[in-house]
Amino acid sequence: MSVIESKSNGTPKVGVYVCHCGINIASKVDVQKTVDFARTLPNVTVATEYKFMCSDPGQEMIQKDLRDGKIDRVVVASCSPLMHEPTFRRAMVAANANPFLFQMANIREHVSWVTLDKNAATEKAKALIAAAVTRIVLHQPLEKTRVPVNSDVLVVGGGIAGIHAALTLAEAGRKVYLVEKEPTIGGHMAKFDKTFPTLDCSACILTPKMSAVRAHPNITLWTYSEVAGVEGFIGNFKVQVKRKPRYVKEDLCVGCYECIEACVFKKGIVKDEFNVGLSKRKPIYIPFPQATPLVAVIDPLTCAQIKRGKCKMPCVDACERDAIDFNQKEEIKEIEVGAIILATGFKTFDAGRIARYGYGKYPDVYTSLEVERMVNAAGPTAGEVHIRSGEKPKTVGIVHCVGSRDSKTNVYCSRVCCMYSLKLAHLIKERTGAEVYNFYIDMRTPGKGYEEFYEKLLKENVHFIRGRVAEISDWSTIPQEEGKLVIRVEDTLVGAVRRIPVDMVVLSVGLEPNDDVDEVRRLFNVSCSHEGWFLERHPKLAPVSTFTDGVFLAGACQGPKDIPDSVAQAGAAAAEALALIDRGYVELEPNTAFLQEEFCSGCRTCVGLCPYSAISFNEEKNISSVNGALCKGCGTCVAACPSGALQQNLFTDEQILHEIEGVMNYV
Amino acid sequence: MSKPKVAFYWCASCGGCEEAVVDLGPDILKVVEAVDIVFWPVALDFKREDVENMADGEVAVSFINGAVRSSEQCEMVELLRRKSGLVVAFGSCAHMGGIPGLANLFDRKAMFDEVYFNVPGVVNEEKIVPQEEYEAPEGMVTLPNLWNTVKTLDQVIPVDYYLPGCPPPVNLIVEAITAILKGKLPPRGSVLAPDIALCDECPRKETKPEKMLQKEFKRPHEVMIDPEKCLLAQGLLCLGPITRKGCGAACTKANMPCTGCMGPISKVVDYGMKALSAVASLVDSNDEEEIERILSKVVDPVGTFYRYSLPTSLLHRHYQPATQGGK
Amino acid sequence: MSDNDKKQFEPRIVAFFCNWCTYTAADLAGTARMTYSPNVRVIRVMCSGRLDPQFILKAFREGADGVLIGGCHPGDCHYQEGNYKALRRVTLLKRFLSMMGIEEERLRLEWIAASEGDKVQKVINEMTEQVRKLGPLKLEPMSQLRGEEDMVASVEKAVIAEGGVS
Amino acid sequence: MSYIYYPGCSLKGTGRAYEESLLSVFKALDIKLEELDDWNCCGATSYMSVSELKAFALCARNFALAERQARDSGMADLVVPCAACYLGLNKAKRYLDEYPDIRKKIDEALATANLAYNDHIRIRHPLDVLVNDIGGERITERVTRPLAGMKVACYYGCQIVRPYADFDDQENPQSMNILVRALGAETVDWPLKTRCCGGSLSGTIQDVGQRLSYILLREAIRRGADVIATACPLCQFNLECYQKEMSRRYDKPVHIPVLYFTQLMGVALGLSERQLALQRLFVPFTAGSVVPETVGGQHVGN
Repeated sequence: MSVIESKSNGTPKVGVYVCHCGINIASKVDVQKTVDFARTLPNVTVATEYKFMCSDPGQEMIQKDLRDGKIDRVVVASCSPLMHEPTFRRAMVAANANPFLFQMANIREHVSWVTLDKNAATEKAKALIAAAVTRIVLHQPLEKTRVPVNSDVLVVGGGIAGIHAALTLAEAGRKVYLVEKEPTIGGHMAKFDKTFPTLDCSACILTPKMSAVRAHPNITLWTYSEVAGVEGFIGNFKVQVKRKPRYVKEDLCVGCYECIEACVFKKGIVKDEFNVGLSKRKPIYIPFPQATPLVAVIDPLTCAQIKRGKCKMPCVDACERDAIDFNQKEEIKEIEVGAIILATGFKTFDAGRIARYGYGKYPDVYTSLEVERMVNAAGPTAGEVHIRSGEKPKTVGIVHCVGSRDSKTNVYCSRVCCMYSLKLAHLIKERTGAEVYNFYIDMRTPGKGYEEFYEKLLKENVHFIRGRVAEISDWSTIPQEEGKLVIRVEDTLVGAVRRIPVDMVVLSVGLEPNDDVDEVRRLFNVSCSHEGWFLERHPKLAPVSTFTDGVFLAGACQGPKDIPDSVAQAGAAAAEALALIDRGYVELEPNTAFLQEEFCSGCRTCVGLCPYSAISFNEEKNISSVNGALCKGCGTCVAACPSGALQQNLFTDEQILHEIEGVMNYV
Repeated sequence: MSKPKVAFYWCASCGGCEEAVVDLGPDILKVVEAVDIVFWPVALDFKREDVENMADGEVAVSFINGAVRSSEQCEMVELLRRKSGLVVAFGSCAHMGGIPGLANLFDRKAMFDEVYFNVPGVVNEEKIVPQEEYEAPEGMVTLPNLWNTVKTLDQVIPVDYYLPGCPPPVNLIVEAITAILKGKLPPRGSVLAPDIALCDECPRKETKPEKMLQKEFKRPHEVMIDPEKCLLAQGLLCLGPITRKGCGAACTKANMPCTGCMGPISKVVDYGMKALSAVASLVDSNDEEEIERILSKVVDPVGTFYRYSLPTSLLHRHYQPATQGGK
Repeated sequence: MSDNDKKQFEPRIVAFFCNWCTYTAADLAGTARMTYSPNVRVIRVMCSGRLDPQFILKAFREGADGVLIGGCHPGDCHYQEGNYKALRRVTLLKRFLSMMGIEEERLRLEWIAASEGDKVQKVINEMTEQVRKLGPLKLEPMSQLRGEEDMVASVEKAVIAEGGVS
Repeated sequence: MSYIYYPGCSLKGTGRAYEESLLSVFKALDIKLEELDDWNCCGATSYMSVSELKAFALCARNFALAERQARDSGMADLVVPCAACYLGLNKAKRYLDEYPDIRKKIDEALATANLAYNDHIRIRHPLDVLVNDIGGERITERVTRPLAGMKVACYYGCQIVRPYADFDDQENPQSMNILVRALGAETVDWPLKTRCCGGSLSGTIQDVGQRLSYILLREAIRRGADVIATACPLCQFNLECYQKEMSRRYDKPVHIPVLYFTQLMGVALGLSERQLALQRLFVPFTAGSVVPETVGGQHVGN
């Protein structure tokens, strides 16, 4: 688009609408001044203000002026375009105007909310308005392109969130691919014995959902698998899934355990991941009795056959269905989906990082997850709580906020620790009758029935000491402390430092993002918070969407959550995905690159730069050519084009150059 | 009717542009037939007074080459502007400042110090530098004032047309003159050359690889240049992609990279910046140090990207806080 | 310059923020009410890779005392590699600027992720102070003739078809 | 390698043994230490609590001098052995870096003395230098009398790693342990390595102060330590000088040598008692008493 064209369609008539946003803007920006200023700008035919431009009456003002022909292009000075640009563009369409003859000046997020001095704010607002006005003069009517949406969905992660999302979508008749990197689905929830505050058995409510997943005709379940590559965009993702070999044919194995019995190793030789190292497993194993799929898996790192290639392979003989297959290879599955739901969950904080709590140094210092397994009837100790010596502990200390609410580790509150600590306190007392001490900073029990549960624990005579534990050591100062673990803590209610000797310490570890969060994030092109939690598009209005359209979030991968919240969010994510699919199409921003062929010399500078291979060389015309469908509109090629022959819709050289003049020249 | 009057003048230039006129060869006779040359210091004995005595607009067209960097040049071009119907900026220097424009990397004092004191071999015990006025026994002698900043012709007077090139290619000169004689002129302000980059007419274009990315930039003296292959693809900083065609790819045909004398095409605002952007974009690395290393082979960004056009850069000249009110 | 003038001088800085990371971070800074100096005016581009060095010089020419470019962290670009392209250009541009006598500190490239509202605040405050220290950048006018119209709309100069009129 | 050395007042007084052993050891390891010309008080001790700004100014002057002395435009590594100086200078640096308003005042103050601080300072503790720049292996190579069989309790005190230091873990520092093990000695597991030694209380409210020191000594002995290694003049003083008195005051008697870690190093590097100022100790320690010369001799032999 050149000036000649842009100016040919008569002198533009620009309408400027400044929003008060209640007092959000008006309290810092002198709205009236900005309006008077806007009137003085070239091509401005209407300049006015309103309390809430995004409200119906606000939009109506714009639409009326458009219909009355007072204006043919619109500048709204209000919040961030990322917030309301779609709103106003829709309003323009409703008034039969082209939605791209619109520009927003961000005078809230970028001005009123971040500026102390009122004059400075007003001046800055003026500058941004001037920029928008000078640029919009060069705007051209544009059309959005529509592309159809593939109706299948990929769910990544088979914890409770992934399971719930998958089932919801499957029930709605959508085809779902559920990908889990462990040999079984179930996630953390499968490890728990009871769930707070109702104390109903975790397995009893989870396992039915797990088998439902297995059984559902619309769900393709790929465990022991990872997403290896993602291409494409909303509605049309191409995904590669890497299926690791489990050396057991999934369709043949019935989970009869015969092979495991038969294994040359008569007892476990490696730390059992599912029991977080409290027990050992064999190279061939089934994570736990309710594993889904109930299929054995062989761990290549420890299996004698795979490692050394020499083993009598009794497992093979033991299997009547010939399910064991040492020749299995890793395979890559290619699938196409319209939407993706990330439910990759969390990891627990590594207690070893806080040396003064002595985890890994003192054998009787446990993490909460280890104790979760211990109290689990199906766990390594069959529900018995005892310390390494084999005795039942007489005194137990539960240390809250380990790795949470601490600037040295994680500043945030992990949200679940208070409640699960209460749960563990109850279970330990129930199983051992021990004196149980909770060391807490604040007791955080917001949630249905949570505070009541806390009350209940108080009545059970569990001790609560308010104060962050300073250290745990075997350093004894008095005979009573000999041979015990001594917890040093300032009891902030008593106002004194106390030393409490215990037999067993439970560290209530917080929740952290998974280690591979960076790879995952890059794979799906979503952003993360500082801590590494996936970033939602808007903390309030788009809590399950990401900045990459078509990719949604569910569960703790977005931030610490308990089971109810994870399930709720999973439902929301599923609904968002359905809304997208049922619309059937997506509209793409037209901010793509285009070539003014008469100015292209065919130098090929651009061709190598496009990350989406949207630019190719047209051999017979002997110049470049842009494939608008592939172009995502980054504008890198435009910046590089030595002839200025390549331009970007909504971001042409001239539009930006004008914007620069506008932002500098009038204020 | 009488033949249209034509004037030639040179400002800060090397004389190459005058040569270019002579290069018209036999055609020059046609020109002389068609027009009446009323002023041409390098070739004919007319004086300033002769021009001053003409009526305003009497000269049909003035071809002015060279950049403007002295009070005298300024007076002369203003005079010619007044007397001429059309003014054509002739050649890179008038068009974009040209090689003299690189003086904008320095200021006058620095140049005087260099020329009159520092250059090895200069003998100047008395520390004499040119004075604008000098009381000689014969009376007051004056010299024009040398500007601190070199300007393009259109930074001093309005220019109607531009004939690009160092010097302008003969065919373009002929086309321009014929166009003027026939009165078939494009809109004012036009550059009288095709509005597309050199690659379009470069014989090496066909040899360009699919992707032009480079791991190393080379300088002509460092390599045996392949006479067929695209020079940029060989890692040589050829500015063909950024530069207006019309020269018939004279340099690249002679196995030399284009240095940009024809200037940018009309879609480009700042030649050097576009050149810089295009070249940097070709760097085939995402590693900060490697990028540094590869680009360090662009030894002289200013001289490379603004060889003929520094005064037209948006920066115009080397920044001088002191003289420019900045702190 | 004297300390006194420093206090007088309010630098004007033009910022080019990429839509996905830095612009979003700036919004976040707003939502979190992190106040910072009002000297920076943000122009939104889809990707720092769109940054044409012409824009940066243009900003200086229009009176900016500094130019700030914000993009996604390396490896995080919404368009995979746009920020690296920006890095390549800025690297060369900085060398060019210093040859032209313009302090490198007047051009700053920062990687700011969508979540780093605090970094927006920090960087903007830092740069404002830095540029304040450097003082105003007053480029010598090109000339009254070569006005803006010519500069931007040199485009308007039409073209004679190849082969010219003959 | 070359560093600028900031002694501070203690190392010229009560902590003289620290300076003497430090210099000998660094010399033996061919690490160049160049004392800061015209250094002044670090501002720590009471000044910091009376007027922080003035204390910062004092530190800043030292920084400016160090940068000047470092000549080469690069960073000046300022080696600060005294724990209190180390903390004080680190704190000042942190405040100058992070608080423009303070920085402005300090810059002005420096300017009046024609000095300037350009952020080209790194505050280094000898432990930091020895472990991170030299490294355990290279030190082991220089050992002529390995401290085989010696059990050492490494005591860091409160000021070195907290709160500003970044060269070691703040809760459970390791650098001195690494160093001591490099000398061939064992380190005892001793959870009190950063616990308070009583500080200046030992001189004011003796019962409180000495009790704190006593707790440390008792536990060290209980865990089988032959000697306590320290890196702070005040800690060394507190732990060593009152042992007789404590033995009278509290239930169990205590008697254990308290050395600067540099003295211990010197012993292993085969330096003489004088070079290491061992004669200045109140609780006597002779290398021989713990490490038979012969062991070293043989070691050197084979």
